[in-house]
Amino acid sequence: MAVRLQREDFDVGAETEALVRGNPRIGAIVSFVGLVRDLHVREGYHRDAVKAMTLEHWPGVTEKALADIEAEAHRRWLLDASLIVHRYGRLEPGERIVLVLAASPHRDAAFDACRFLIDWLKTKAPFWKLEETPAGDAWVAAHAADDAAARKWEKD
Amino acid sequence: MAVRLQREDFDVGAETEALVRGNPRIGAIVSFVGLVRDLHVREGYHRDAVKAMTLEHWPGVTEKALADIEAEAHRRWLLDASLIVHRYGRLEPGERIVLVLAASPHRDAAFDACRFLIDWLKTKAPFWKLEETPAGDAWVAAHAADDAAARKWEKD
Amino acid sequence: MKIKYFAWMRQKAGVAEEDVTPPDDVRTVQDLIDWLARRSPRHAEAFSEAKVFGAAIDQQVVKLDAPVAGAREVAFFPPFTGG
Amino acid sequence: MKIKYFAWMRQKAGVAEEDVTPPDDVRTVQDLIDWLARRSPRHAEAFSEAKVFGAAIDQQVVKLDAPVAGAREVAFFPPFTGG
Repeated sequence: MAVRLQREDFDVGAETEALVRGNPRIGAIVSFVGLVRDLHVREGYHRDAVKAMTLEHWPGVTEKALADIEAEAHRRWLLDASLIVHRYGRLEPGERIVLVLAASPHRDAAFDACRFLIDWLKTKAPFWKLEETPAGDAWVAAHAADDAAARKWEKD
Repeated sequence: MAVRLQREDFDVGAETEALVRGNPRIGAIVSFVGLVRDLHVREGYHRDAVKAMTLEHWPGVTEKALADIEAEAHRRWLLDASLIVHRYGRLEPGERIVLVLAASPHRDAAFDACRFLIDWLKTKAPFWKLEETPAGDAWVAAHAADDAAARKWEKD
Repeated sequence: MKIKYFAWMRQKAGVAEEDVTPPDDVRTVQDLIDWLARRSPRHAEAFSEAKVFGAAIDQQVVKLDAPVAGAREVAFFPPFTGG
Repeated sequence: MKIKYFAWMRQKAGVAEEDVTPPDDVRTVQDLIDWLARRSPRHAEAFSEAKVFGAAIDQQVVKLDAPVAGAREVAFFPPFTGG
């Protein structure tokens, strides 16, 4: 159970290996890797080529938000291990942005927890994306789809 | 889009990297890794320590079944890339058994396709597991939960 | 006609594959099972847990009432447990 | 009281953080917004898209009718877009 906020890239294989080492109870690991795309579809039709993106965060507060989200996943599912690594700073298309790992004895918990973690992270952790496009810099707007994805995990 | 059946281990990081290299459309990669557990809970209460497991397959037919399952995922979701690697032979607790990767512009398709692939693989590809336990060798029985998981993807 | 057995069916039958020539009154997979089960006590044991195995004709999974006419290969196997 | 601005609110306001001493009649976050918006044209612009930003008092997200009494830090930011 760990969260890391860093400028540097991460190693998906090494992180996956480290997560489960020494725990033979684990039968399933689900991972999500988010990457910078070279195209941003705005409002469903307008397409911008993306040269790079800069991720801004709120030092201290973002880490705490990630840790809270991870703790909530452990309250909801029986996880043996989890990891969130999120980068900040300037990233180019094809670069990795975020890694979410969830490990459990069985795959259902690992899948649900991994998806919950990325859904909540997108709407509940303070990050902001500035994209460099041919038309100039543009702040990425929040997606209604992300809000909907996060809401499906709200408890009644 | 590829399936591989092999005795050797696989490298999660390298496979993930190779899958998306040169495709900056991809924004999301979801992976599932299945591992040999040191404990097998049978019928909900009886627990066997597992020393090792041997995976039997049907040469030629298993590969084709995996390729069919992967093709079905591509019919259902807009995926940019996918990979199934499944091992056979004798494996010990902690060893990797299977890797499923699904990549797409957005995370919903990648999550759904990855979960579909592992759910269908478990019930529709010819593999059989023989476990070595303190009480002797025992063939793993099919799980009702796996059948239910596979059925939820059946189309009406 | 080639018969293949997998996993515990192979272990119980004591053979991975065998060539057989069933008589003309063996019309369906179920007829073939009944006929094969009479070949030896081990065969009988392999087919005794009647509901927990499947069959394939020429590598296509079929139901037990499927006709076997023209089949080159019939395979018998327990439910799949991969992944 | 320290005020922080993030992302486009920081760019529009032209400042990342500033120390202010609002008068006593600034009771809620909304009062504070109205008061800050009068500091400069850039501040007015930062707060002009009234519905698409959030606020936090001492690092806890709050609604705009939350009281600011006792707050050491109030932050303003657009919706989060991480991941």
